[in-house]
Amino acid sequence: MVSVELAGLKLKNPVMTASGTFGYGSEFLPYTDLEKLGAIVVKGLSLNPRQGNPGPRIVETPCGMLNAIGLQNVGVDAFVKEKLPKLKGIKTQIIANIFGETVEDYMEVAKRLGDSVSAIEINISCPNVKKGGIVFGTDPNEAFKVVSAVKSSTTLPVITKLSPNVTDIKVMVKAVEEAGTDAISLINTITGMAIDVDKRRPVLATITGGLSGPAIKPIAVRMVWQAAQVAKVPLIGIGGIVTAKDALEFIIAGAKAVQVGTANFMDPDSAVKVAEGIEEYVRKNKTSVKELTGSLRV
Amino acid sequence: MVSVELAGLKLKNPVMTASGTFGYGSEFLPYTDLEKLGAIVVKGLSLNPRQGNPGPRIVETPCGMLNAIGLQNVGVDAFVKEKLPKLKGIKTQIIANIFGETVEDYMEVAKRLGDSVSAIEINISCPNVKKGGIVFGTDPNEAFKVVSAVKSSTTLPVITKLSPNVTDIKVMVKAVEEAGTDAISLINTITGMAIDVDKRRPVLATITGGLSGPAIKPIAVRMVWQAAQVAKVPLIGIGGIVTAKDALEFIIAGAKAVQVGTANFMDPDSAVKVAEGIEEYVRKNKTSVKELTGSLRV
Amino acid sequence: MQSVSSKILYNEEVLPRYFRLGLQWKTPAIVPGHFLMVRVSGSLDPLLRRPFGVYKVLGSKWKSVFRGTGVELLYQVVGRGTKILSEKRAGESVDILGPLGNGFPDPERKQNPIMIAGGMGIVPLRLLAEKLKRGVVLFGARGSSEAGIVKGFRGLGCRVKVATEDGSIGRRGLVTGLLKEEITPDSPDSVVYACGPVGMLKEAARIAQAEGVKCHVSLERSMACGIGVCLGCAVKTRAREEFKRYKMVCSDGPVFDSKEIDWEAL
Amino acid sequence: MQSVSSKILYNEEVLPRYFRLGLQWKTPAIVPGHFLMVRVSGSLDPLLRRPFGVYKVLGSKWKSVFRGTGVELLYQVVGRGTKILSEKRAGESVDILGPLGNGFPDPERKQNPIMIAGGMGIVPLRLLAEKLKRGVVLFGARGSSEAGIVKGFRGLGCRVKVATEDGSIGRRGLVTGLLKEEITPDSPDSVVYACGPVGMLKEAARIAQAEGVKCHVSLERSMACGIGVCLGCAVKTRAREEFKRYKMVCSDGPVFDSKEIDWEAL
Ligand SMILES: Cc1cc2nc3c(=O)[nH]c(=O)nc-3n(C[C@H](O)[C@H](O)[C@H](O)COP(=O)(O)OP(=O)(O)OC[C@H]3O[C@@H](n4cnc5c(N)ncnc54)[C@H](O)[C@@H]3O)c2cc1C
Ligand SMILES: Cc1cc2nc3c(=O)[nH]c(=O)nc-3n(C[C@H](O)[C@H](O)[C@H](O)COP(=O)(O)OP(=O)(O)OC[C@H]3O[C@@H](n4cnc5c(N)ncnc54)[C@H](O)[C@@H]3O)c2cc1C
Ligand SMILES: Cc1cc2nc3c(=O)[nH]c(=O)nc-3n(C[C@H](O)[C@H](O)[C@H](O)COP(=O)(O)O)c2cc1C
Ligand SMILES: Cc1cc2nc3c(=O)[nH]c(=O)nc-3n(C[C@H](O)[C@H](O)[C@H](O)COP(=O)(O)O)c2cc1C
Ligand code: FES
Ligand code: FES
Repeated sequence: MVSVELAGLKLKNPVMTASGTFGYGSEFLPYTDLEKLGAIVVKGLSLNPRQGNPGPRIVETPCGMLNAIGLQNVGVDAFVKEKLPKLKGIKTQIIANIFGETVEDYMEVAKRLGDSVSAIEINISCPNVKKGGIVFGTDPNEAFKVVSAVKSSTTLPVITKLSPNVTDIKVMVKAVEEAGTDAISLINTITGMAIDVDKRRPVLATITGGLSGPAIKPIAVRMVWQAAQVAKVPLIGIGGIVTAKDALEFIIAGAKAVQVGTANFMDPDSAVKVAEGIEEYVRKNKTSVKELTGSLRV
Repeated sequence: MVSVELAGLKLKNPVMTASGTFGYGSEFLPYTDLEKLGAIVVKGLSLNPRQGNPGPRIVETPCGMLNAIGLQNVGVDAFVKEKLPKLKGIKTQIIANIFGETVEDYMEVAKRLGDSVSAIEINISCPNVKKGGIVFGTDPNEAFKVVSAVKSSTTLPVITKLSPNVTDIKVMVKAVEEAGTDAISLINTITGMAIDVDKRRPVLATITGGLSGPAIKPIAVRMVWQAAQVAKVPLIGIGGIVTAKDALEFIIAGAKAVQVGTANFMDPDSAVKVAEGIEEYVRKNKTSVKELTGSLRV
Repeated sequence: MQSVSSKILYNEEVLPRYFRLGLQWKTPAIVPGHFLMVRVSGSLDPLLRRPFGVYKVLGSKWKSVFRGTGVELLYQVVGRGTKILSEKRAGESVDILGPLGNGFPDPERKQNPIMIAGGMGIVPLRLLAEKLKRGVVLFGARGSSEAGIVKGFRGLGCRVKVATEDGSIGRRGLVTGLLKEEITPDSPDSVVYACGPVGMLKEAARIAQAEGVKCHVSLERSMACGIGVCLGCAVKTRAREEFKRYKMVCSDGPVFDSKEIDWEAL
Repeated sequence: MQSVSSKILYNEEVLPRYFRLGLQWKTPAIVPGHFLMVRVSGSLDPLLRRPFGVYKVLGSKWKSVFRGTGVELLYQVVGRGTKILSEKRAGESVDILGPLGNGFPDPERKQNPIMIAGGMGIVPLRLLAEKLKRGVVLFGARGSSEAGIVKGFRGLGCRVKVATEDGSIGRRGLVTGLLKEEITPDSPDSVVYACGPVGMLKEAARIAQAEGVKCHVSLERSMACGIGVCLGCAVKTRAREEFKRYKMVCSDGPVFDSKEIDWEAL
């Protein structure tokens, strides 16, 4: 039994694709079987289209990569009109990842999505322009505001995606739960930096970027486990998942579902392979994802 | 020119070994030439000897490792009496890394060191037992107290080693500077976790451990760069350094010196190779470590 | 079009640090300019695939597309990934994903194709020359040994001219000098195909545009996915609408009309 | 004693997933029980070296130490590191650090050495048998194919007895059953050398201690440094002073007196 129910969503298996690593979903049609996925989380959407950052936007690091895409996207309206129809008829859940620079931005994006998708994932790792650029996701009060606002703007299930760049993830978990989030996904990328020694310049045009990939897995598993100690809503584990075993670490630590991110770049069929591997494990061990969730014996 | 002066210490080159990865120094005599190092930072010392944690204490992770040694050490007195004499006559600086569970512990260890070493590095990544286990290094007020106390207990230069498990490293930099630290080293390990999927148990006996190695380099470089934006005292960069190029990233980001940690396990001659590589780079590029420090063009 | 494990037929050092890599692969339709994303090892480090152009399609002649039993890549060892690749031996396998990207558009019937390459930029242009069987290949090499790469090109049915920086073979100087001579106001209607270092592409584009000649450039950017989803390989274009300004080298390119590119930003 | 790059002489699969790896190396003095830390690749992943015992010293006879022109390791492919190692071929190189640790102490002149091994635990005991040229080797194998490992041992001058779990060859059951028969109250003064899975070591230690016979066990723990500085390979002992309780398998061991170990904690 690999199907899970999460915040009212029925997923055929616990494996989703992570936002920003799977485009708008349809790009993967030639490469993998989308129907074998629990859900697809699409690229972060903003109110207006965004051009993103200048290049270089990515750099490889030991067992990981830094990215500074700058949240380039077509905007919520174009997504609903042009991108979403391409997934029509495909039997999996579609989750929209949204972000903004003000609380109002977030609300408006949520409204415009209407019920075109199955759920909304709020990316709170964005600088709050009104608050002088402090990131929504590192201040529990600001996080509370965003999540409450989005909740009041949609009837869809709301997942809040936490930033790992905090001293105590449990404080953030409590804040967004109080704001009414239906589920929590974690972690987003960790802020990092790479320097081109010969040029004495940052490799990325934006100086710092977000670290993802296997390198961050131990940190992500730790944060999911810490979150699980206090969370009442379901958790979705993210960070460096490449294999089914990686995913199972998160599930055993307390996640009801997982997202596969950077691994999609290593192999566009990664997420499906993770889903198949979990199914095999569950079958062999005569267990279920439900039973495995939070089964860590400490 | 690779020699640097740091907090009153003259180092023949900017390369030190990181605490806990180089024993008490003498263990490396058969493997490397200690006199080619800028300084040796020895295993963390406490007031009384400590037995450390049960095993397993280490586990490999993608491009990194987790450790939960539990700060096993012979205690400050045995260090001064038995370990330090083994390094007698070796021409390099010896720095003692110290820790405690109370402010008083830290003070007493510093006192007992007297002037037996060249400098003291304070590890503030330890739980404060009097403060209910909250880690000294994640609370600027507690960090301030420890550093002030150590400063008042020694005439040696004091380096404060920061924990990366915080939302804003700049706050910590300011706090320990205010407390009078002569230099700042960063980063210590990042809290992480690994799970044995088949046993459904944490791999480490202590559940979580500290992540080190190349995996964390982008995070460490970012933190050194952020610290450099506000720091007035010299910085020592640590985290995932394996090659001279890695070390130069930290130096260009703003570090006056670096420490090589986990790489000592990959090759006991690593730190010397890093030092030699920096020397070669400096010679080829007709520059100096001083000139390179903080030379990042953003 | 999934990621496939492909057997290495040969992996030979043809010049110091230059390797020909033959891969067994029942290829889908390939056109010149297509590239592959190659996973150089099963390890998590290096993590990402590496992009390489298709140099030859094995067991295939041009017939509206190439469709063969394998491909040959030509690559230079420049860093960790290519180093690891160079240590692979015949019989081992590597994972490949492709063919990816958009190839070079055809010249018009009466147009004279001028193919200009610097260094490894020769890779997609060799396949283009094999397809077009006419025109001229201008190759900028560092020295006579690198220039040797184009020795076999004459059999492809095109002219070949070489420039080397040290003048050890062919014309002394930059390959763009040769381009200037090929596109003169009284030469026949031309179209330029260019691949190589940014400086060369910029200059080739400038020369072509100054003469009112169309120029197709194949660009390189660091890539993570190769299929247009990570948005990592962005290149700035002159698109009027701001949010359409960044195009992806992997999926919108790697071949672009030189006029489209914002050369200042490159 | 620095880390050295050592050429692979051979790397053969002698049984499914079991490899003999010959390394060219002008060895320092080696005694049975010593191990090496091997870096299986130049990549950062896997990051750490892997520990392996010395199975044979090539080009050397026992003469108070072994000192040869190479070593042979015998290893089983169990995970990523050993997988990568198994793909190396003759002529390639690996980095090795060693010899490390403390070997087995000598038996007294009149003592009968009983060497008991399970699985890969046979590695250090083969070298010990070659040195002692007497006594008995008891080998617990999973089946007849694994049992084949000790075929050549008789030439070493010791007796060899095998137990397999499935009884396909030798005694059916656990190898510790054989140990019980060898140490009887009326058998000559014995000393036990044991290496293998924890369960086996525990039982061997129990049997030996019950008969008042000394038992030397060689332990395995995950290692990072191999030289006693990371304090990662700790094993709990019965040391009276609390802060001396954890000893390092790499530098205090890997060979310990069985009485020293806190078997409950293992
Ligand atoms: C569409 C395309 C086609 C290419 N075709 C060829 C070819 O046919 N032959 C050939 O030799 N090279 C080709 N390259 C360049 C080749 O991809 C790089 O040389 C290679 O990725 C370097 O990898 P590395 O690990 O050895 O170097 P490293 O410097 O260690 O790589 C570090 C990172 O930088 C990236 N990188 C480094 N140089 C380049 C570059 N020039 N372009 C893009 N990314 C780079 C790598 O992919 C990697 O992510 C092509 C590049 C692109 C984008
Ligand atoms: C002193 C000593 C001598 C050894 N001698 C031999 C030998 O002669 N032949 C042989 O086949 N094996 C021997 N081993 C075990 C061998 O080191 C492991 O099988 C090997 O490290 C597994 O690596 P891996 O990457 O394939 O496995 P993985 O499971 O992928 O390794 C993951 C991590 O666990 C560690 N690890 C896994 N299993 C063991 C183990 N049993 N002991 C210690 N660490 C382990 C690895 O070193 C690595 O850090 C010895 C171990 C020790 C401590
Ligand atoms: C290129 C790239 C783009 C990303 N874009 C987004 C995004 O738009 N919104 C978001 O919430 N997370 C984004 N992320 C973060 C991932 O969804 C994920 O949280 C993170 O990469 C960690 O998972 P991984 O290690 O499996 O990649 C992006 C990550 C990468 C690598
Ligand atoms: C096994 C181990 C033990 C360590 N012990 C200490 C210690 O006693 N005191 C301390 O301040 N840091 C300790 N550290 C942290 C290192 O000094 C260093 O800050 C960290 O490992 C990051 O550097 P690296 O990636 O180069 O290893 C230890 C690290 C490791 C891996
Ligand atoms: S490489 Fe990912 S979008 Fe081009
Ligand atoms: S492996 Fe480091 S102390 Fe034993």
